[in-house]
Amino acid sequence: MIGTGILKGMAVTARNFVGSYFEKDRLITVQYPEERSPLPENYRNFPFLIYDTDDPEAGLRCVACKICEKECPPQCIYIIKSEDKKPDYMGKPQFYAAVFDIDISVCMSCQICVEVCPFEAIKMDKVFELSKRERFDALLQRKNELAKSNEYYHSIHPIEAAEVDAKLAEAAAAAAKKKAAAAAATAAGSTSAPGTVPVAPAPPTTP
Amino acid sequence: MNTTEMLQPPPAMTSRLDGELMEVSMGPQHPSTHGVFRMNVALDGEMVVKLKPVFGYLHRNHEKIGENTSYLGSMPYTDRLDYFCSMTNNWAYALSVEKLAGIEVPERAEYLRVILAELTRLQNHASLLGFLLSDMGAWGTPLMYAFREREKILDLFESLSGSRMMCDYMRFGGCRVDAGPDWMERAKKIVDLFPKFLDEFEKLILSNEIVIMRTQEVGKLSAELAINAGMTGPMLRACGVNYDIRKVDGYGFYPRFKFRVPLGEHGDCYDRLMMRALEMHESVGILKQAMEQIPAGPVMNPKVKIRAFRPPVGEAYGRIEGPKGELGFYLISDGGTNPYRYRVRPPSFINLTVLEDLCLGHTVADVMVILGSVDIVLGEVDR
Amino acid sequence: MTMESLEQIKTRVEAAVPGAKIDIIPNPGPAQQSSLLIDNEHAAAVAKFLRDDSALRLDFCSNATGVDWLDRTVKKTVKVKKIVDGEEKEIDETTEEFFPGYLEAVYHLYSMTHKHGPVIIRMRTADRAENARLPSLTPVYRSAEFQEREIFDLYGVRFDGHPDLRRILMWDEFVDYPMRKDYREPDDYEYEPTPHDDVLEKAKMHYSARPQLDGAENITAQS
Amino acid sequence: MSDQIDGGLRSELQRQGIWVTSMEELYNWGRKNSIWPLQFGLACCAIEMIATAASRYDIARFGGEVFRPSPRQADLMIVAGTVTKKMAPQIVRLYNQMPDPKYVISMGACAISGGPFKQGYNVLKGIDRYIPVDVYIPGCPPRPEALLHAFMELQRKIDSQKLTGNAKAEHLDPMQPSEFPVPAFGAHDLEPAANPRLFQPPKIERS
Repeated sequence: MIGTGILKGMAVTARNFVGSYFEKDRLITVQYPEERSPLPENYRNFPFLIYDTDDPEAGLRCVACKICEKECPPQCIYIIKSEDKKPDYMGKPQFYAAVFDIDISVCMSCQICVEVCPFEAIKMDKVFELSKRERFDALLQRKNELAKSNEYYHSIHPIEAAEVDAKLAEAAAAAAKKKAAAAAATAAGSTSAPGTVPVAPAPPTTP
Repeated sequence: MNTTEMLQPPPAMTSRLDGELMEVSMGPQHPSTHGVFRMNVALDGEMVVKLKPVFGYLHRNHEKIGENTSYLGSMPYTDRLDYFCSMTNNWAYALSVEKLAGIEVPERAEYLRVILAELTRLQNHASLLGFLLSDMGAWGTPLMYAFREREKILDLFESLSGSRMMCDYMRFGGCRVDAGPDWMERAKKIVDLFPKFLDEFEKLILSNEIVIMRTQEVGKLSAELAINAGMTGPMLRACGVNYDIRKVDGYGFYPRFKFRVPLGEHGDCYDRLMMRALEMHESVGILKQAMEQIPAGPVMNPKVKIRAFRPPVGEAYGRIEGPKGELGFYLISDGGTNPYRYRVRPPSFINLTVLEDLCLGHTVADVMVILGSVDIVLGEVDR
Repeated sequence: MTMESLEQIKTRVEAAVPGAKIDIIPNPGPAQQSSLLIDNEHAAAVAKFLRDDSALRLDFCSNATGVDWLDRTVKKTVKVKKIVDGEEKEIDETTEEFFPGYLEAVYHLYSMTHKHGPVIIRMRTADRAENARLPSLTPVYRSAEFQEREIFDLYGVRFDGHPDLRRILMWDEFVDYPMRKDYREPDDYEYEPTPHDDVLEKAKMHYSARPQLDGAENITAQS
Repeated sequence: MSDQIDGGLRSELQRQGIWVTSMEELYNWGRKNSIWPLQFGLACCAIEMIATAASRYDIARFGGEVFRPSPRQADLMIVAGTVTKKMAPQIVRLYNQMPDPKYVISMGACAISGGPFKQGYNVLKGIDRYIPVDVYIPGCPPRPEALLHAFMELQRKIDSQKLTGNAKAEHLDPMQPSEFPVPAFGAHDLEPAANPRLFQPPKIERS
């Protein structure tokens, strides 16, 4: 009979309408900004740089190796490597990024910089409320804006951050052991030149 | 602007009205062209006598960029091809590179790929039906319901890959991260509830007299033309041609799952619409089997380097059954870090080949329904 | 259903289409998808045979695309024995072999009837300029219609016998063929805050060549 | 003249049940809560725009659910997606057809700067080359919440617009153009490649 299909459809609509007062499953509107749906652990938006200790300048893990700059598909990272070496957060002299800019008006949140970084220095942030009325300077993030503490990283990606910390601790322990062994070897072989170059820490294994 | 070409009626078509032909440019800004698509239509009264699609309003040089980017760097770009189905795009590209370089994929990763591809098919078909209905004038309601379900699947994608739409999840030789047991539980729950939504949705639309009248006998396509014009996916199967790459090529463990390939009979818009509804039922079946059978194990082939990845010299064409049809990638490697030639075989672009044939003799209001039933996404049509 | 080998196809086609000349282009990669290079003169007849032959029935042309191969010189160093000053010596002799560039159209054919494939056929143009012409396969495979238009638009291959050969993705006034390897893109590098590699070069050129915003569109080189 | 009313007096009056407002406040209040966007999607971001309008995020809570298919009835153009050079003249034309007051949200990396596709030959590096943009949302694509955040940012902007005086809103100033020249298709690029009146990027000094 003509019209039954339409009636059936209307019944569905009515059931949804009435059901939305009773079933949580049908009432799904998130009342942003008052209410926010929780972001999952893996959520990613834009990259940021991690620093250890409390100094956002000296504590940066980044050693300006420029791998992320090279691998970034839309080429939105810009790094100028420093000319001198400064002690990093572990006390090792390392190069550092004199300039580290990320143009978030180009970034496509693909996470490839995070995957290729051998130093666990760059991670993905979860902040998305970044609307600006200006473009050029407002959307170019400089090093000081990008630097965020390891505690912040723990607060946004707790599981991943714990894994990263364990991995770094393991690598540091391995490096210390190696250094001790090297020192022992130097002590044993007295003929070797004094003041050997400090052994560079083995970078954590690339994923 | 002289892009508008002179539209002359074919000589066989004689005017039934004593008026002149009217030339209409539909698009690129049009509420139901699903993006920036344009058609130059010549109308005799309300009848379409000629229709020429105009492309390129979203031509964003995907292939050129792919040739200037490393193999890995193209992966996030494939997400943006058909922005409804980033997972299947990822898979097609990963499959082609794996063919090009001869890479094995661990078993769990293949299962995960099947699960994600079928979830993608569910959300693509659901939102397609919503869009099609809103093109027909059911403004809002079906689309809202479809997007409600889509959001659930997007939540799954987001918690697994980190992004709602641009998943960038697959890698050559596996998947980027593993899905934990609680993710699997959530996915199972959503898949179990999906048939309930499907039944409700079908009640809402598929027996609706208006939908039937607007779609049956509209835009009929013969099987011969469909094969010759390279139709794939639900477009082809609505004409009754049994060709599903999941069955034919048997990639990604699809032979291990029991599922049927729904076939149409008339090749009209209604059959194309039904194809999507029936395929969703089959996808739910595949998902249930895959979630049952998925083994534990690694998700990445440890031998594959992610930096400085250089496949050997050669070429490969890999294809999968995407939600819209055959999605293929043709890659030529010269041994460097970038592909020498990077080509996407876009299903919805080639499915538009017959658009004029489908629309001729129908009213201008049917053009939107026919276009909607082809299921195009402009990111893929124009690349 | 297993398909015949390419050699068998080649022999059968050459028997069926008189005068047709077919080469097998090997594919060294692990994919092992070798292809058939068919001559332009008999291309349509060969494609028709492939489509209609009862054993092959390659009725579905899935993918048609262009490839640009630039002119290249291959340097080969061979050790040759020569008599220098009455003494036989082994010296390195470098030979340069010049390969003229060409444009290529590649078609991937499958069979929906027998569910096999792909058979890959290729055609090559004589050069990359005036003689960049190929016969159109659209009369045989309708699915090539838009794809051949795309090859024309992006690579500049003219397809003889194509019913409607116009630009498809770029606008009609556009003159370059942007997918060619030697295409030079227009200069709109006014603001590049994060340039490196080739972008850096282009951005530098933008700043050094002229002051900002003076009609950047006019300096594009002809490709 | 909201700033002329003393805040303390106003809240005192409000406690007594008397609401005081000004023409400007009332006008802006009405405008900011009935922004009708143009139904106009370009690419991936358009899907997130539709998701914003759909059930989960529901832009109707901000008065912006009336997506108009015609530019003549729209107040806001959400440039959601990649603007190609082939599409740019049409966008400028649509903008010109919108009645004043009109606003533009540039949604997503592509619309701001060309984003990941900026090195493409057919991709416009930012819609602000041809039309003025009020709010930029970085992200690829921005989450629906990010679009809502930008929408609120736009509402704040509308709220702060003045009706009279030297700092009055642009659409009330007859000297300000409300239409911009439409670029033409050239042999290699759009002509001109940017509207120099609108697009003045800072020159970047790099070593």
